[in-house]
Amino acid sequence: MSLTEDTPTPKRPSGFWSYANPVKFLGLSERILPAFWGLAAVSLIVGLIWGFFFTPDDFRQGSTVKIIYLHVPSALMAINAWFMMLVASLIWIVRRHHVSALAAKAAAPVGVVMTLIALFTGAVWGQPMWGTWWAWDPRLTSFLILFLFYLGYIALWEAIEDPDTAADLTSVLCLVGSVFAVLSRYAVNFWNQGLHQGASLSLDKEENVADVFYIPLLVCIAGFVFLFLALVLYRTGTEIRLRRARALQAREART
Amino acid sequence: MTLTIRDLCVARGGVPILEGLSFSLAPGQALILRGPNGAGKTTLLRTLAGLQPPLSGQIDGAEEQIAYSGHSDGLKSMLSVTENLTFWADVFGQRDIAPAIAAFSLEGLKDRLAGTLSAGQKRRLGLARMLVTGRPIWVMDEPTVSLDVDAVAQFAKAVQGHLHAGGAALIATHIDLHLEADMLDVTPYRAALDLRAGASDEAFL
Amino acid sequence: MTLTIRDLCVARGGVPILEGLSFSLAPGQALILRGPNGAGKTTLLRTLAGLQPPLSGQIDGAEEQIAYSGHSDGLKSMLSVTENLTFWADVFGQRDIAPAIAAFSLEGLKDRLAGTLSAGQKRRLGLARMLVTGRPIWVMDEPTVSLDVDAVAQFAKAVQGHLHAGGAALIATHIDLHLEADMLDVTPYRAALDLRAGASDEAFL
Amino acid sequence: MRALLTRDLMLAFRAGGGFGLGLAFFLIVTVLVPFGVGPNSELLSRIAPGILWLGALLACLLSLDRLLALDWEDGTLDLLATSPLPLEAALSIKALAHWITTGLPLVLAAPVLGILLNLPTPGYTWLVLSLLLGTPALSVIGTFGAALTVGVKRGGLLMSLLVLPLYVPTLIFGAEAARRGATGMDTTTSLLMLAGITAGVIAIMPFASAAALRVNLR
Amino acid sequence: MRALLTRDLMLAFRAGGGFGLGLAFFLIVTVLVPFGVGPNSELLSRIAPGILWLGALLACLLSLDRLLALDWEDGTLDLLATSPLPLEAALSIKALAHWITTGLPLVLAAPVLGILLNLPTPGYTWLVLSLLLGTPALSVIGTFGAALTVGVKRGGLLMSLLVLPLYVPTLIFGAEAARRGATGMDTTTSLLMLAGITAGVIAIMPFASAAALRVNLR
Amino acid sequence: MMPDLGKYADAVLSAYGVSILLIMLLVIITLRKGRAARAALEAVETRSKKNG
Ligand code: HEM
Ligand SMILES: Nc1ncnc2c1ncn2[C@@H]1O[C@H](COP(=O)(O)OP(=O)(O)OP(=O)(O)O)[C@@H](O)[C@H]1O
Ligand SMILES: Nc1ncnc2c1ncn2[C@@H]1O[C@H](COP(=O)(O)OP(=O)(O)OP(=O)(O)O)[C@@H](O)[C@H]1O
Ligand SMILES: [Mg+2]
Ligand SMILES: [Mg+2]
Repeated sequence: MSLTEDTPTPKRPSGFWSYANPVKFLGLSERILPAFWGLAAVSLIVGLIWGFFFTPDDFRQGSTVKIIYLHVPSALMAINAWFMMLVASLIWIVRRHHVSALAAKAAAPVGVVMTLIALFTGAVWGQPMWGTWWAWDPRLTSFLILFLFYLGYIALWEAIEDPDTAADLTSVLCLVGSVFAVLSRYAVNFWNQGLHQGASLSLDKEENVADVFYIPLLVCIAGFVFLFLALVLYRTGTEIRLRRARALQAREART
Repeated sequence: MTLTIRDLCVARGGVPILEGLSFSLAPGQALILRGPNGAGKTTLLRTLAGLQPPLSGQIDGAEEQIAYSGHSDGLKSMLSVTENLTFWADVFGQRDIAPAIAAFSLEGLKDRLAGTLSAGQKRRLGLARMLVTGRPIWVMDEPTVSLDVDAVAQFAKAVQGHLHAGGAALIATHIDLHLEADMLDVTPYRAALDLRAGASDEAFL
Repeated sequence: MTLTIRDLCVARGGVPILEGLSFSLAPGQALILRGPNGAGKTTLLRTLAGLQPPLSGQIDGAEEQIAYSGHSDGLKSMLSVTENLTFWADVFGQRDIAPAIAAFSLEGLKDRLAGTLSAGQKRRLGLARMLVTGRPIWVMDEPTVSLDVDAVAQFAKAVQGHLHAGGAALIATHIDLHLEADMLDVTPYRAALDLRAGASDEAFL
Repeated sequence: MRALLTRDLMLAFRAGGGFGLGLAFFLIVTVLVPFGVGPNSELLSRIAPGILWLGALLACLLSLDRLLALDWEDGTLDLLATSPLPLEAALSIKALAHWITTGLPLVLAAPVLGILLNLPTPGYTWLVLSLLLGTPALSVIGTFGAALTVGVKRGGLLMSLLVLPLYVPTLIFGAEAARRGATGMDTTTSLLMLAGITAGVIAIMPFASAAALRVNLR
Repeated sequence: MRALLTRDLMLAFRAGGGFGLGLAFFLIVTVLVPFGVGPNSELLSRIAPGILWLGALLACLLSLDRLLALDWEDGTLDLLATSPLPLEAALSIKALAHWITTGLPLVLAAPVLGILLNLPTPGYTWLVLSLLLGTPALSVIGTFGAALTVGVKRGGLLMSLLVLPLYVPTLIFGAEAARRGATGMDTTTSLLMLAGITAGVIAIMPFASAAALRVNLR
Repeated sequence: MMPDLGKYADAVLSAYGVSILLIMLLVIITLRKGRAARAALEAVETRSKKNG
């Protein structure tokens, strides 16, 4: 990695924002990535094996409860990924840090895959539970809409060539899209009352699932969080390298 | 109102193209921009017109003063010549389009749809648009493309008239317009390769 | 193969524009079309290229012989310079694009997307396309639009080379190309207003 | 401002300007539905309000394509951006022109097409009312989509992809109102929500659209 | 010939080239239908085959827009028409490229979207089969529409208008096959008719398209 | 070893299978793209250093 050698250090902010410098960010991510990959692997393997092999069947749902170890973490991450993109977009709009825009770009495909997993596991779970793969329940429906927002966001990134223009436009889309996603959620609720589970992870003990399911679920959630962080960090690094190669090439082309 | 540019650096596609440009353009003055293909004339003119932000440097006296004409003319092929001109006059708060029609001898084409004009006739209409803006500073990118010799002379006369009336003009062109004007060759201002300040790619270099 | 035009009448939008044109273009010969804006040069060239039928008259020796270049260049902005040229070479059954690249000094721009080129660079690429067609007769409509002085010289050289190799060229232009070529001013051939024969409106007159 | 509105309307009415095409598309979609789902009239009348709303939405969407792209291609937008008119105002006017040439005709045509799909009698008023309240939102949101994708050549399909999810709340409340109206249920809440969305969107979206367009002009 | 096909596919896959957008549109139309007609799953499953066919047809239709218009605008068509490649062949290849980038993905995605609309289980095979037989006809007919309207600026909507009626027979037999399949009835006749239409159209349409294009280039 | 999944075996196994497959795909694609980017950057860097 020869990134650091030929780069002068002009006025750079210190503290948290200093990591908005791509080069410094690459250095940092290079250092902490192995830890994230490791944590993700360990907690995913432990959590999924624990959940799959060593938890009892639910008295009502039978062995299908095991799906919860994939379904809930992926659903959580799907929403949080969009939230992260929103924050990153805001940072780009306000402070114009390239890393932030690229992180948003890097997170979107991860978010889509998480959404897909949530949708798929949900559908597979729905078949035995509700007797149908798909129902137009508000939760499911708003998830589908979220999926569409992801698709549009990614398509817009892909369609625009100039990286800064693309960053600006996708950020605006992300902001507007978030407002409409919330709006859709309310609209959908009004439109159809649902079949889906209520919040079961709340701290309210009455509502909560039994501990036997709860603890491995937490481990799985941690695994998905670390996986998400590792993937996003790594992909952001990839985007930074591509941008740098592009910049160098453009410079070359002008000689 | 004088247009003053100080130490300007402009970029396209995130790459700095021209740097260290400083000049000023006083009322009554015309400035011809020269430079080989790809030198960055278009990029500079678009920046001055406010269509893209400069990388660094200052532009004073441009706000609401500039009428811009680019590679394309902004004509609607389904509107007639008069309708096209009237629209732009209205947008810029002007009324009278007759002088513009006369200046580029469009009288005979007045009621023709813009889409049926030949390349040079279209261009003449595009240039006539500058006259109905009422703006003092004309910024024009290769205005004489497709024009024949007579039309080029007409154009030179229109510019001259604009200058006499206290206007100013900044024109990028490859041909000789036979105008009394200062010349600015942008070639020497080509951005140095290691220039970093402010470029959007800079952070990655 | 000589291109021979006899008593040609061309029309646009149903209106006859030029009539009574006769000329021929032998291998090794270049012919420059002149005429003020709106004279009908574009209409004539498109007719010769087979893009529109003539109203009357004969065109011999044009079939599959003509490479046409019009006001727009047929470039894809999302393909690189090489990819654009390779595509046209393939379509015309040619292989080697290197001479075309060299003739218009596009080496440095080879891998750039065509969309990011400046106006003049795009035009150079459009002209390079003529070299990969392998066709003997070049029919070009204002080829030097947006080109700087060097590029115009390059273009003249390319045409000269083409002529020496037994090709022919028919070029409409408003500027002086410094080519040894015959000149044809189309102004005298302007269709008389009462000309009727063959126009698509004729039946109603 | 007036100049821009009259020009846009004039262009729409000229040959090839696209006035009435949205309408025709609406008609054709409505006509194709029975070919798709079969000619069962009880079934058709049940899905009629929803299909009519969907058809109107799609017709609106398709005509967005020419809202800005034409002006972009011939350089008009560059020139407008350097004119004294604020871009927000210009875009609002363009949205208004779009609504007049597309949305309004759809509203007026909907009852006629309702007959083709056996829309139940009480449904007509509510269908028209909900479309009248909802279509302006479709135009304004669509302008945003057009501003986002104006730099992309033939961005039509991309724009549809971006705009359709944004249309969801409007569609839900609009179609709900029409459906409830057709079955004789209370429509107040859905109509209020619909009006709220339209008002909010008209107030705020032009700023987002102008921001996106400025970026694209850069 | 190969050069044209690879170029078209390459362009489709490049950024902004529009690959996958037809698919996305298909998805979105399918998703919007329940918002329009309501979440009743029994109702949805009855209209599912028809809606899916309609959605595929519309997605196909929308992507036709870029089939020729882009090449027209930048002058490629002028140059292609003066090249050694016969226009008929060029247009057939363009239709093929369109089918590969649009029709085929639609066929593959249809079963997944069937789930969203509760398509009855026996319906899946027949839906896919009928789409596989029918979509090539859609591309070829669409090419004709594109050739007819290529001179019209933003002819997208006009083209839809011209093409939709031409799509009716394909839609009728295709949706009929899918519907009969879903309800367990015999599908042979409709599938045969569909195949007949496709074969006929592939054989004849390119000549009509080339003729139309020649007129437009004039 | 294998837990008895009863009549829901299909559902549970396919959920696990597809999810793990999707995650693997995502990780693999991410890593491959990352490698390619690294290589491309390295190539450009060495070239630009050579040319000064
Ligand atoms: C395609 C179908 C489905 C989708 C898209 C889906 C989506 C979601 C979403 C978005 C969440 C919320 C995560 C959060 O915000 O915390 C969630 C949680 C959950 N889902 Fe599903 N779901 C589906 C089907 C099912 C089925 C069939 C079941 C079981 C019968 C189920 C059981 C649960 C449970 C137990 C939770 C945890 C609730 C909580 O802690 O908030 N889901 N699902
Ligand atoms: N539909 C139409 N109806 C009437 N006249 C038309 C129509 N279309 C074009 N013309 C006229 O035909 C003439 C020939 O146009 P053409 O484009 O051939 O001119 P040209 O010699 O190429 O001019 P330029 O040098 O400006 O490119 C022009 O005067 C034009 O105004
Ligand atoms: N996205 C991009 N990446 C790198 N370079 C670019 C990009 N876009 C444009 N350029 C380059 O920027 C330079 C300036 O272009 P510009 O259009 O300003 O030139 P110009 O002086 O107007 O030339 P012409 O006389 O040919 O019109 C050109 O060399 C062009 O190749
Ligand atoms: Mg230029
Ligand atoms: Mg011409």
